[in-house]
Amino acid sequence: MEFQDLQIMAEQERSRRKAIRIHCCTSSGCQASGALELFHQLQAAVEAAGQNERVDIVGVGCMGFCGQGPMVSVEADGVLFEHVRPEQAPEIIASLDGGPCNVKQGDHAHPFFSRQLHIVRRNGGVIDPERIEEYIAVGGYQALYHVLHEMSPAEVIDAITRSGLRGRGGAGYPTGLKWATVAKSPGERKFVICNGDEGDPGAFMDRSILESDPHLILEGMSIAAYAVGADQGYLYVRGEYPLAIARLQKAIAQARKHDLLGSQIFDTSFNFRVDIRVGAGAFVCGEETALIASIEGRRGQPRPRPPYPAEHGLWGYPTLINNVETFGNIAPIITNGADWYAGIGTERSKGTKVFALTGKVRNTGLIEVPMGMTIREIVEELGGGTPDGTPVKGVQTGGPSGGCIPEALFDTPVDYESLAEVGSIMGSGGMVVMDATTNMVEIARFYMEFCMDESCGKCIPCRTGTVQMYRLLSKISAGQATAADLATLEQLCHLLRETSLCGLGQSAPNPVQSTLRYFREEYERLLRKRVRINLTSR
Amino acid sequence: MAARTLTINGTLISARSNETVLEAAREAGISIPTLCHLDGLSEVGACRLCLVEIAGSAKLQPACHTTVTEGMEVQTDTPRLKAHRRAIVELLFAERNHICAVCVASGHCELQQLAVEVGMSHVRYEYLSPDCSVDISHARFGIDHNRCVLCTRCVRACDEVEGVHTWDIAGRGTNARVITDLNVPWGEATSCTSCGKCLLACPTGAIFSRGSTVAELERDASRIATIVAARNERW
Amino acid sequence: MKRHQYRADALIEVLHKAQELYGHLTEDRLLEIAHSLHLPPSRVYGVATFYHFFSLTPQGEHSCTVCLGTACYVKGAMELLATLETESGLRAGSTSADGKLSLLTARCLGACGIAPAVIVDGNVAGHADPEVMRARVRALLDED
Amino acid sequence: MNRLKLATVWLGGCSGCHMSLLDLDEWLIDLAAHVDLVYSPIADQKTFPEDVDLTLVEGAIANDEHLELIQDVRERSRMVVALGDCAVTGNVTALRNPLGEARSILQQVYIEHGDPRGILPSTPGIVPILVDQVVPIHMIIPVDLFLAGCPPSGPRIRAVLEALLAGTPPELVGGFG
Repeated sequence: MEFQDLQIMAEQERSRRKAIRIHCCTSSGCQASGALELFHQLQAAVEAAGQNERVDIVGVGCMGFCGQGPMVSVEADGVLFEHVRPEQAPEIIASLDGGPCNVKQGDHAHPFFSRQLHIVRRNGGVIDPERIEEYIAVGGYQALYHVLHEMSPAEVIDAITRSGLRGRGGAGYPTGLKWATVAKSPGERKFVICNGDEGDPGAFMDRSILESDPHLILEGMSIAAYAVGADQGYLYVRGEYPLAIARLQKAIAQARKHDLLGSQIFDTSFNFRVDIRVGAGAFVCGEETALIASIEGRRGQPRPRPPYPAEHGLWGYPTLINNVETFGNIAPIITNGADWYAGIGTERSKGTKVFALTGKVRNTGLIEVPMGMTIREIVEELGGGTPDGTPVKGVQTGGPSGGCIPEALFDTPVDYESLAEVGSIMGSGGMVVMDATTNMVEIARFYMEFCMDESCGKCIPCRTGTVQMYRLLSKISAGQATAADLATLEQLCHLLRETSLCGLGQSAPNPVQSTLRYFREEYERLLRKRVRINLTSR
Repeated sequence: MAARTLTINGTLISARSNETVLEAAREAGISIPTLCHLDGLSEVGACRLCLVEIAGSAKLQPACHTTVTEGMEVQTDTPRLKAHRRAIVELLFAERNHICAVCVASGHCELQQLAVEVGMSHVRYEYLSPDCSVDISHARFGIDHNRCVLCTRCVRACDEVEGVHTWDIAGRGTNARVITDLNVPWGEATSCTSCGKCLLACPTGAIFSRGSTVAELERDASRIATIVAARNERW
Repeated sequence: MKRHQYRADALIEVLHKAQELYGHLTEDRLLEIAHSLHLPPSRVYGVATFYHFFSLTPQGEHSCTVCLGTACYVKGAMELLATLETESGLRAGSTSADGKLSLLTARCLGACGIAPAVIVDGNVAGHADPEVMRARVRALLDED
Repeated sequence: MNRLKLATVWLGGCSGCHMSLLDLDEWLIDLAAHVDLVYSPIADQKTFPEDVDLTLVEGAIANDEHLELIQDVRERSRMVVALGDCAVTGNVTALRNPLGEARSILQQVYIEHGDPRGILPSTPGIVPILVDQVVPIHMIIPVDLFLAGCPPSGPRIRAVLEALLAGTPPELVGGFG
């Protein structure tokens, strides 16, 4: 494949397009709301109306507004339909020629859409993720070509470094620095791993990206492999995401067929293979050493770092691990330049971040916003506040490793440092809104139960400390605990944070500590003076 | 082998460049509590008892898994570390049914000794009192899960020294437990060579030789290191 | 297994495949996998029980999985689960005695936009209503 | 010099700790010179008195009587010492905990394994009601000192008492079992 071939493919794809293109979201969220049936009905309606020559129905990736699914959009005039029922398909087709249409229409000018900035999700809801031609038609794989033919690995790393991109998996480690470490680590072989083990409950950014634009991730991984000198990649995807896995398999097969993966890519000496590894239900595998153990076919238990995977990773070789969203930023950075990317966001957090906005909020779904937007803007403007007008109480970011940010601090901008300052983390991007009716002790208990169940059991503080903390939270919640119990809980928070082997245990206290910090009275209200003991019930 | 100079608790000591902080400390006569570490076996860094403070590092580091560096300043016994160690030992005592009074290893038990070492006067946490089984299907040995601390020393001794990998861990979190072969009774585990290395490696009374009664079980865990050393030197 | 060239690191892939083919992992099958991949049986068992996806007991003919991710939790997934537990007489994670139905929970299906979500026999239902789900579960249990 | 008011309490335990105390033989006579034993299973006193200086508690909390008594002990003692492993950890008394809550234990003991099959003891006011889970005493009340051992040896008990009599903090070495 040559650059010209790419352009020819893109041109062919564009020229075979029909006058009207109707996008029907076929991502997991909308599929659950009946999108597949709708898709078929739309096709049938086009057929019935004799519009085959003029109208194309395209199954596309996620448009983001999952709560309003299934979503349908008409490309040319930008009309957006929400909550579309299959039987409404003929109405939509008729409306193309001015027919009456009572299908609920969405508003592109709504802040939910207008305040977003799409970099990683630019193709979501626009292209058919199951056809590589569509990705190529929007300029796909040109960044890879450019990198292989016009940039040295060092130049690629330099570009990523200058862009200011930081890891989107949670901790925000500078991506360029990570790549540079892997590149300079000596090793006969090197590996690139894409961490798609999106385990945070309440987060589905990675699922959506993988379902909507799998080639974007493959291209990002390929560029990374070239930069660090790897020839093999692994895409580790949660088993809970069958659609993402199926689309990735398809994407890999297509890329191989077009020699965009495999040997001598773009007629260079660069070889890169990608294999999928399907997770089997273990949150801890999001931790990079546990993920490596899992790819090696072992129990997903972390090991102490250092040595870091960048030096000693998969089968002992230098290994680059980035998450899905991080890889999603790579091709756009190469295409538009590091300076362009560095111009977006805040001083220390560059670019955009994808969030899954869920919970007690009117507009649930996936959003991509520039770093630095405030939580208030996200929750109130994009999210539209709570559905029934109940006051918002707080928002949990970062899932079980994150914290709860109270409404009073909603003017905090979303960037790595600011979120850490208020006791939470960026995390992978889950943002669960809680309203006044949400019981914060219960929320802390919910997350602790999660951590307890997901603890791998290797290190003592996490394995049994989470059990003790869960019991204490249950006791408090049931009104059976004393002030001494609360003190013990706080000591355990401290212990787990400082002594646990991996991030799971170290961050498990976050939800407890942040709710204690901002909603302490909810705990204290539940305390009793005297110890209570259960006697035999007769 | 190049030498490294470092300080542990303010005392200047020298160590070989590939040594761990734990090894360097022990050679200098400085004791750091350990549980999952056993000379001769690979390190897993799981018990977190040997965590030390290293100047310049915000995080505590496991001495067993941290290589010495030139000029390193290590603290092994600060109030913070002591408090953490005590809490970890208490968590272990609360996790399963460690009843010293009726244990074959009482008086010869590393966990019991650790409790003394870290100054555990009582356990502040709720005893979880799980219902654990005892397996005495093996002709010579038994395993009492009530006393297991999941240090995986038996797993590693069996895998790395005996080379048969009869033991492993099943399940996860606090439900994890050691198993033999496909979770069969130990006596039916055909891969077991009855070599007894797991018995030597076990820090508590979890793995015991049948026939020993309360406080009778004595064994020498350092024999694992002796076997490994002998093998390395011979070949 | 052949496809993975009997490589030890393919263990998880092989377990996935075996479970997909047979519904659950029996001890015989685990032993067979151990022999083929030249792995100690204890290691195979250890891996199979570490990951929650793998089941060593047969699953029901039908399955109903309630998502307990945060978004679903905030939107009443616990009440939903309680309703289904009462209706089916099953505790979450168990299968009815006649093998008809398994009532399960999931950590997060990533379908947070349509919370609360339930999967019935592989089909995701969003904005799940307790009464509707109760009727569906009843129908599955009563089916001949 | 004021004589110290000493009490010893026997909760859910085997009385071995008291035996160990009695093993101090002639030293007990020395002790008697300094203390008044105001309450003890080996003294004839029905209710726990007020204003006790030092109370040694043997045994874990296993029933409602223990629960009540330990509250009195705490309210009326300046210093409470958990004496022996049962008081400190639950120990053998707590061996029933893994078997389930109290009712299930009674069922197993009196009905399933009873020979001949008996009935569940239920004589309110006479037979104490079991707590569901046996707990060490510090789970109910604040404890000032923990003296582990099953039982703690006579000399260890003596060392602690001597230190306390002398008004110095006792050094607690050695441990459980």
